[in-house]
Amino acid sequence: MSSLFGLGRPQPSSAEKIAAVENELKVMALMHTRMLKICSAKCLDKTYREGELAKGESVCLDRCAAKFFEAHTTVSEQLQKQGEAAQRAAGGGGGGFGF
Amino acid sequence: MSSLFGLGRPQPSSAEKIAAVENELKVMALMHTRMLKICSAKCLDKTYREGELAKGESVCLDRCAAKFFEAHTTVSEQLQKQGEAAQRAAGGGGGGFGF
Amino acid sequence: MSSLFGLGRPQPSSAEKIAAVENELKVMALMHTRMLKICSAKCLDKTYREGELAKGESVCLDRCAAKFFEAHTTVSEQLQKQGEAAQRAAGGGGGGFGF
Amino acid sequence: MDQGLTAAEQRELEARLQKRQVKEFMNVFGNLVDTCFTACVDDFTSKAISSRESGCLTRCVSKSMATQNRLSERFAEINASVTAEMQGKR
Amino acid sequence: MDQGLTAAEQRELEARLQKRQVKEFMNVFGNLVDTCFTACVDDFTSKAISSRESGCLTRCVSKSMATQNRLSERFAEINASVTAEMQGKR
Amino acid sequence: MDQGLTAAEQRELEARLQKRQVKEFMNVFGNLVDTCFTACVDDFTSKAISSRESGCLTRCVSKSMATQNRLSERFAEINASVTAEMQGKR
Repeated sequence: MSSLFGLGRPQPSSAEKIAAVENELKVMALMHTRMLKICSAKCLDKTYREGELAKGESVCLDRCAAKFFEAHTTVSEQLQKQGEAAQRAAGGGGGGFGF
Repeated sequence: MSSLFGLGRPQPSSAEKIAAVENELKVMALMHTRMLKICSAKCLDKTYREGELAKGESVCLDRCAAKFFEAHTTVSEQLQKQGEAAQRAAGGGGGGFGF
Repeated sequence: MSSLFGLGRPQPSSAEKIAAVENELKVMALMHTRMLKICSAKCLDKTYREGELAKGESVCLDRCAAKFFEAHTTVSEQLQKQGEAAQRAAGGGGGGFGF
Repeated sequence: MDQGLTAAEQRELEARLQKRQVKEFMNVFGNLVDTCFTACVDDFTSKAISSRESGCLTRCVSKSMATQNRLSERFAEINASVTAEMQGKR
Repeated sequence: MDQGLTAAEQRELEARLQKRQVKEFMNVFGNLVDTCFTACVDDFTSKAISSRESGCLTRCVSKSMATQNRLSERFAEINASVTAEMQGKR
Repeated sequence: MDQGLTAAEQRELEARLQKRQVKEFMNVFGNLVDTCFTACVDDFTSKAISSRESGCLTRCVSKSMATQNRLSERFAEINASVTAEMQGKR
């Protein structure tokens, strides 16, 4: 995952190393939260007549998780191609986030 | 409320005391924002034909606020029971947030 | 925009000057993100049968952007009139954000 | 809430709270514009807000502020009673 | 993940992670209440949660926790396999 | 915008802005994936993205980037004219 986002490749100073690890975990946590929200919306019966996951819901969640990761890779590759344009749109400057 | 979330019970150093108070206020502000969003969605007529709250909307907001607090307590108690499991799911480790 | 929000008028110390500029850019970025979300919802065909913006979508986005800015000014002026009340609701105290 | 803070700590805390308040206010303002814009503006045949939309925005802002004030009062009341109850249990 | 950190750095990191965990937990808790309240509470003729609403809340919390646990497992698995694949390519 | 900053302050500011940019970019990326995934992926009979879904994702990303570029231009234009107007009034 470190590599998926390519952040923090050159990690010199002490504070920077810590910040890099912290940042990666933050990225992961955010991705996890987003996946939870989206896959719950896609897969769960919202009437809550049951307190457990039905078989179909469980399978749906597993597939949704796999597809969500795949979508990240796909979108990230597409952005890499459209590269510079995307970075300008995101506020310009700097280079090479590894997307 | 300090007690509802149980954060910051041991407050030693100066910076920590400040952080604890600041954190509690942040928790309160977030809860307030969430309540505003949810109870507005539940209670307000979205056509905005009137600039004041109708009687029915006001009463609905009052009840919604009370129920929202009650739901926090209920959910928090349920999580306390399911305790360790919930904490592992939230990223593991540490213990005793007082939920 | 500095003037729209009126933040950071007295900018004494070094750290404060930097914080003020940083803060303004943050405000701008947030506004941009919100505009993107809202105007996309208002103007885009969500079926994504095309990868380019249709003429009608482009025109809609331009107008939506203009209206979004205008709404900020309008709401900000209204709040300025209702002034003190609004500030108390937002958590009280302090004065003069320039809204 | 702030029992046990020295005067210096109290000042530091107040400085931080003021920063937080500004941030809070920006959030409230942003949410307000978003809510009312979404509810009221839907005619994109022109780039200026129409009088119909403008009236809707004004009413929406008034009503939203009233909602916020009312919920703030309830929030403070309920919070006070919950805290009192908890203190009693200690 | 943490290769190349000294013991002191490791401690500092852990302190930060614990703060992050608390924050994360608050978010998860808030989202849980919001989701289940929105789905389950819709009767405002009374200011107390009814037994029907209460049952719904309980089931919603259980199911949401189960969902979260399941997705956490998948997340860790997929993440591990993606990382392994990437390492192989280097 | 940056009138009155010394060279050292300018450097410090730039360092912070770069951090902000990375954060901003992560947000934009996350929102993009969320929007397009929500709009395009809805078949959970398989765990791999279908060619139909994949095509939809590609078009959605292109269109979203175009939207973002267009709105960024408008944003800059309007912002410049608002600022100019305000400066004139001072």
